[in-house]
Amino acid sequence: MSDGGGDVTDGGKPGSPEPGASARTPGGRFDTDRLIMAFGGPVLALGVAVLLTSVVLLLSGRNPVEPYVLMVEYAGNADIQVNILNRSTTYYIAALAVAVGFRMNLFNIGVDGQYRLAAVIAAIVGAAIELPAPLHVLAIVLVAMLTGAFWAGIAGILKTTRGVSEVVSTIMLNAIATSIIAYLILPAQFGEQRGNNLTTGLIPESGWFPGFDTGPGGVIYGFIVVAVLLGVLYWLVLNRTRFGFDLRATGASQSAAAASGVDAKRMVFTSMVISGTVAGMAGMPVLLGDSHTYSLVFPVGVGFTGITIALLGRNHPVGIALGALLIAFLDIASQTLDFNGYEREIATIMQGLIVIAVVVSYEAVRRWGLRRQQQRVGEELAAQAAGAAGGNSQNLSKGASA
Amino acid sequence: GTSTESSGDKGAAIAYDVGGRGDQSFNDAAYAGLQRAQDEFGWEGEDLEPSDGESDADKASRLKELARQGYNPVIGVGFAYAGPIAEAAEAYPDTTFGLIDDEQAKGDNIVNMVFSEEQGSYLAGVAAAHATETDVVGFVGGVEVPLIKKFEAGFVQGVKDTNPDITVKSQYLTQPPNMNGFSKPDLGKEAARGQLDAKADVIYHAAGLAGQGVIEAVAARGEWVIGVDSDQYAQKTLAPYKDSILTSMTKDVPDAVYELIKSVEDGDPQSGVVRYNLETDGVALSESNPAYKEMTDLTAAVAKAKEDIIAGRITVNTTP
Amino acid sequence: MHAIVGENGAGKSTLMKILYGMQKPDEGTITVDGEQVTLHSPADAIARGIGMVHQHFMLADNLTVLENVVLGSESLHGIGGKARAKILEISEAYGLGVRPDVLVEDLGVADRQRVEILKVLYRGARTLILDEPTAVLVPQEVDALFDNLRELKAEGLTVIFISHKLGEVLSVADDITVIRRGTTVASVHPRDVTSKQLAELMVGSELPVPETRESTVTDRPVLTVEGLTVRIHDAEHGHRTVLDEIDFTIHAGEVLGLAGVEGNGQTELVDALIGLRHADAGTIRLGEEDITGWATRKRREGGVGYIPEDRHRHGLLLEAPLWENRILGHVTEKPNSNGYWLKPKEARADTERIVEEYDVRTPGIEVTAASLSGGNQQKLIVGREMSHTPRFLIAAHPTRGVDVGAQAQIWDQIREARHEGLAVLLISADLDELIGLSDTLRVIYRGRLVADADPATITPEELGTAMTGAASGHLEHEEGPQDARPGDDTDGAQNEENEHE
Amino acid sequence: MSTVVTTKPTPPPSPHQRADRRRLTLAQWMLVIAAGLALFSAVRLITDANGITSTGQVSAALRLAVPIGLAGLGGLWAERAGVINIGLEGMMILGTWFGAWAGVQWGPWTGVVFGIVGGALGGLIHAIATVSFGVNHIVSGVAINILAVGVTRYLSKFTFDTMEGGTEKQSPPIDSITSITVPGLSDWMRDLNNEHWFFVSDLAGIVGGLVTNLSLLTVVALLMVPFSWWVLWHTSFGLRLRSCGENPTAAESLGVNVYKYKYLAVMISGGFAGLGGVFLAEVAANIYQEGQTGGRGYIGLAAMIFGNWMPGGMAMGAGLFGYADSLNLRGGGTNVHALLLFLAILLALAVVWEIYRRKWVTALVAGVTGLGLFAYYLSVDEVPSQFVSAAPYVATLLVLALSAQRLRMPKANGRPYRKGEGK
Ligand SMILES: Nc1ncnc2c1ncn2[C@@H]1O[C@H](COP(=O)(O)OP(=O)(O)OP(=O)(O)O)[C@@H](O)[C@H]1O
Ligand SMILES: Nc1ncnc2c1ncn2[C@@H]1O[C@H](COP(=O)(O)OP(=O)(O)OP(=O)(O)O)[C@@H](O)[C@H]1O
Ligand SMILES: [Mg+2]
Ligand SMILES: [Mg+2]
Repeated sequence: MSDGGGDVTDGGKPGSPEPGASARTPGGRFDTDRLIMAFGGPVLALGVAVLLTSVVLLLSGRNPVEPYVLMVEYAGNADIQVNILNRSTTYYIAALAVAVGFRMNLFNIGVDGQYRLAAVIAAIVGAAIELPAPLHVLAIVLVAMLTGAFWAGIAGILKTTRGVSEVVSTIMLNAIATSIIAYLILPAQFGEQRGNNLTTGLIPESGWFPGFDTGPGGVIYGFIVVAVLLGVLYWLVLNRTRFGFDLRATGASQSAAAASGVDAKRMVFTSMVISGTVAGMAGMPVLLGDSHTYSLVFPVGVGFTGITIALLGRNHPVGIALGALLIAFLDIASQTLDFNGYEREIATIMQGLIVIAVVVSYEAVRRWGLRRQQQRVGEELAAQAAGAAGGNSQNLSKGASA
Repeated sequence: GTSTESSGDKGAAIAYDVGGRGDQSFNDAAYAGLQRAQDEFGWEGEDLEPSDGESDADKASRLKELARQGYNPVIGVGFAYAGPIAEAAEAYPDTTFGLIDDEQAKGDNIVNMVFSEEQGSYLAGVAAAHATETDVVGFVGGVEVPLIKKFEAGFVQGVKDTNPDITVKSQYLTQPPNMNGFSKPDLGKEAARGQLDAKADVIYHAAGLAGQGVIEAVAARGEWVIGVDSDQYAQKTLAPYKDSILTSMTKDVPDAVYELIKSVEDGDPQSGVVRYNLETDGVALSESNPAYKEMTDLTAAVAKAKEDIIAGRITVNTTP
Repeated sequence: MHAIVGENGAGKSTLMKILYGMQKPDEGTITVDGEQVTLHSPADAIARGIGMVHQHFMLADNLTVLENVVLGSESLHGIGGKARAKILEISEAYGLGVRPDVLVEDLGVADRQRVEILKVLYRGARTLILDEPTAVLVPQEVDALFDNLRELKAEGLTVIFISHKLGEVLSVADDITVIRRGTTVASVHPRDVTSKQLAELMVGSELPVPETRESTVTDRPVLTVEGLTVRIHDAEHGHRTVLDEIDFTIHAGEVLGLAGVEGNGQTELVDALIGLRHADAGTIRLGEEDITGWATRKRREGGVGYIPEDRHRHGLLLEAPLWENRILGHVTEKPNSNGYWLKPKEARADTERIVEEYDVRTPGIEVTAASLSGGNQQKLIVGREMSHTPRFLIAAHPTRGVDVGAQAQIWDQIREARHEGLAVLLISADLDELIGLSDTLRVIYRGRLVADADPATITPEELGTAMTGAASGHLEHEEGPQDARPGDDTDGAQNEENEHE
Repeated sequence: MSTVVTTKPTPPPSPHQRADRRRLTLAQWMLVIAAGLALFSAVRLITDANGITSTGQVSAALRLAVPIGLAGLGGLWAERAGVINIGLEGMMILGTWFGAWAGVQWGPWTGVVFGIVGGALGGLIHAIATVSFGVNHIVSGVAINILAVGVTRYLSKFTFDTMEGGTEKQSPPIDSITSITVPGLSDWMRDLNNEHWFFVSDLAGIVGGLVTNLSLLTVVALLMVPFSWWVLWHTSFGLRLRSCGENPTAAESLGVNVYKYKYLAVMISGGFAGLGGVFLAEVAANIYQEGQTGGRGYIGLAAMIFGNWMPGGMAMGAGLFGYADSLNLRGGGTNVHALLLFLAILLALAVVWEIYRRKWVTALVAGVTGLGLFAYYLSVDEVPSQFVSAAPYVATLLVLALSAQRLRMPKANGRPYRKGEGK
């Protein structure tokens, strides 16, 4: 649990702390060890993933380099960059939601369901009410947050009162959310049929979140600002508040946290609710910035991508941002592979390889760091002891001769 | 990129809906239309698949990219492209955009290719009502979305108009946005078995690939199944079961796509809503199964119903 | 019978693990029966007749005794009836009283110890390694164990055993090797050395004594516990009462020592006092306030300090830096935070102070707790708890696994605080420590306080008798040969529950 | 010898303690099941929803349960050795692809073998990552799930797409595996079932469903449940494997090669998931189909947790999912409506039980839920199809909420283990 919040996944738990990054060298100066700890993992991982993907390409008789070039070139287009940015905004919030859980060893697979349910209810409410501009947006976001919190809270309650594993209950709740949504958007309920699509009706313009128009590139969701603030808030709360300390402590060692005065059950419930609240906001960039309604074509599976990204970003807000950009880049830029006769599944394979490579290399670097630190502690102590040897030697010799 | 590049020499492009090529449903059908045009006009063309969980913006940029590269026309398969096509059509006014299964997006350079599936399904209902001996028939839909409900509505009306005493069992495999119902044959199989156990002896499916499970289950019991989208009697993968495929409700997407491309090639692009219904043979019942043609009562009734619909004596509902 | 002694971390366990093939030596040779061997894994060692009982139990809780015993040596007698017969036979022969079909989690420590020994015997070991087998046993059980070992020795087996209790070592060992910092510093015969000399060999300095001279006990009650009852309800075990009507009062400046065999309710008592377990009946008062319903945090804020029994589980975040560990448990208090916001700078500065004052051997406060040695970790915990000037301190095994130097320091800290009016509940398996440090002694047995004694006069043996349940009431020191009537049951409450429905 | 140990004449007297552990005997289990069935039957008679225990329903439930159960067994094997396997879904996908690929070319049984191998390959990757590299188990599982999707899609473009009758998303048809129907018995049971008598017809429906139109692969899959139980609990291999999930350091100290057993367990786990995949491709359908597994790996994991990491319990969990799925697919509206009543009655019983145990809050929650269900039961004639598809998940949540606290997972499950680093 370093102050910088740099987190790795160790063997046991997805959210446990990273010793190395926090290990400012005893004197407090930066050194190569620390640099290796911070950048070794990701760089090694990307390299390995790219290498392995190239091997796959070679094996199937394809050019092993061109796909990357194509993708990078494609991402040079302004509108593609805007798309990548917009999509990573959604991913980012979803991943933050997952990360909140991970930081205390809760595995919220239910982010997807929370996100979808929150988007539907927020869309229904948003279309039904009329408020002046900023308030309307605020109301919609609030509804989304509450819905997400409620849906995750069910899993939280089941875990704290009945001991139901959140992994199982959130899988179930995802499926149940699907049914509820299907019911809610029926024309007989709150839905509207538009052609072959079902929607929840259009939110009036007062409920739209203004974006940044880049001209030819298109509009960047204004919600990106909220996402950034959310990341800052996440960092502040986790690293600078007593609540965050409790949460991280619970993640690092449930038993130690309990003995330190953290009410573990309440913590589980609270963090589940927070995770759900954030998950509820994940649908807002698209809802408020683009679609202005929930329909059958609203993006799905965002919560699962969020899991991948939270893992890639090691639950750190900056790491998650990079992870979200990377995955969004692979998702969107892989489009160009189709244009050029490559299979775009290459990007999916690469995503899988990146995840594996990243965690393996993080783990390798983490172990290396831990060993290295112990060694240094040992060495420094030995050096100290040697320095003080004059005083001790008498005792020692006396002991030995007795 | 500017619209002046769209000279048409790169040919047509298709952007698929979820499922993409190989869905043996309308994505494949659209591709068939593209292929026909490729053969005729000699260009390569392009077809692109969506990625999982993408938003409208991603679809829009896919369409724009195609237009930017000079493809014309650019065709979006499925109602999911309604919003994106409206956006892309505005950005590239000289490119013609085709939109299958939706008439919401409007524009001078947008062609809405819509099908009256309910009319064809009505005929399927008439056929089923004549073919049944147990007075129980079934409908299996892939995912409970409005498009598929249109099939159900026409089918039920066709059956009831023919014989109100017949029971129609309706079953959907999954609820949106869980689109598994179009791709899990095992679900189709169990649903069909359930209806067969409930004495249904004719089952109409609108379940995409999952429909293969329906067909397999029905064929195993030697009852009748009615296929969908293309003439499933003629499909190679279904050859072992073809004797049980009474007929299929075909939706002539290939032709619609081809006609659009041709109009662009001919320099006189279509525009606005182009409706494919019984009158234009855009939807129809296939007749390739000899056993079907032998049922003269049935074929006569179907022909009569078709006439009545075309003449406007019968209006078919689009929702159940 | 060969004894190995050395201070904590001297390398005793490491050496034994090498002998048992669990770790590889960098250099040197091992010779078994005159033949030089290389041991790659425990399997090699077992094949050569070496068996080891580890310092920490190596048992799978959710497997039965039989499964634990046959594991890895299924080829000997299978895993069914034949194995069961063999186990019963060995158990009979050495009087181990092992029941093959119970789950290990249902056994008390002494029973587990016997299972461990049986595991080794089952494999036909000729050389037995026992790593601190007596740490968790009461004196009577220790005697019994040594009788067992003597019997094994009579049958020609070799026993290597490790112990910190020098009296034991001197009374049973035929040879003693002393190691320090990973090297042999002496090989001696028990008759040539006194326990004091041996200790000095081990540490290279004089032994500290945990004695409290003058009494500082006041008549101001700090902690009053009345009728405290805790029951455990779970699906696996049903209902059982683990603490039964506990009453005691600790006054300012008083150290109350609690003696008892592990598993007789000490853990539950500590949990109930710190608020990790809720009381089914009874009250706990801190000063004038009734804290029975308070949450752990509120109790800690109210002045309860806690040195946990298991520092890794309850005292530290192993992979967090020292300064964050300094915050742990006191996150709401100064200097760590002002109410809601943390103050890392102040926390860091205060950690530096603790490191300095409590002589935590570390190169800095940014290193993780895991990289400190156990003793230094413990010093950090003691420093942390003392920094908040508690009114009442729960000290569970405060010097367990800590070397003699650090031990003395910790004792000093406790004495000093006691002098200033701190009330301490001291729990320890080390009876010398208990007797030396306490002002009052109580004995817990099967969840009840069954006896009390005056630390000024009582001997460890007498205390041990009460711990087995064989004596109760006020224990008076008797001169002359002690009547060590062993109880008929030596495992505690874990094994037996007092039904209260 | 006068030692404490030996003066202890008999083992410690703790007769009550064992009695406190509620472990039902086989007979008691049978009784509980029979009572459940009787209640079920009563509900059927009250509501006239004969579908809920019809032969077809049960037989469909079985077919739908098998892939879930196989995935669940996969999870069980891995977790018993201490490795969490959330990559089951991916291993299942590999199973469908490899099974179909080989099945199309060399016949269904070769397909079965290849499917198992494909799943086991996924398991091998998981084992390398988690056991050798000590990577977090969940992360590795998630990565395998992504990877499996990418790899199978990619491979399909080079294989199925070029085959006659296949596309890039679908394989050509695979020859089917023989199905058996126990002659006589099957018909007899069906007739009995059609009588709609109390209890007897329900029992007949269940037995009939289990002997009708049974693919040989279903038989194999069913046998895997007792087989797993036997191997894990009655062989030394199983003992060693389980010891790695309970206390690997102890196992290591007795000469057990923990890495080896973990590797084997995770590969076997993948093999089972792969078999589940093959079942989907060859029995449930007769083609490989992209997206065919549809989250069944996760459901299998849920079934295993539901079953308390025991094969029998896991099979019950899988059965519950299969049954609820089959309800959903076979005109669920009326049947699920009937089951609302069943659930309400069960909850009423739970209320009584919790009151007896003085768990007032639980009783209250169960009571309110039960009343809610009952009110809903009365207010509608048929459950909307949207809610029918939620039935399996709601049922599972309810069952877990009523029983989860008894769950016990292997102690070292999910923990990293390094040789020689144990304390
Ligand atoms: N390979 C190694 N390199 C360096 N140090 C090591 C190595 N292996 C063990 N150590 C250290 O050597 C010391 C010896 O530990 P060991 O457990 O053997 O002590 P011990 O004498 O048994 O102490 P205790 O009385 O506490 O049981 C420990 O500090 C341990 O961390
Ligand atoms: N590979 C290594 N090389 C050098 N020093 C090491 C190495 N590994 C660990 N150390 C250091 O050696 C010390 C060993 O800590 P350990 O907990 O094993 O101590 P210990 O000897 O058991 O002491 P205690 O009796 O206080 O528990 C630590 O300070 C650790 O940082
Ligand atoms: Mg040791
Ligand atoms: Mg140590």
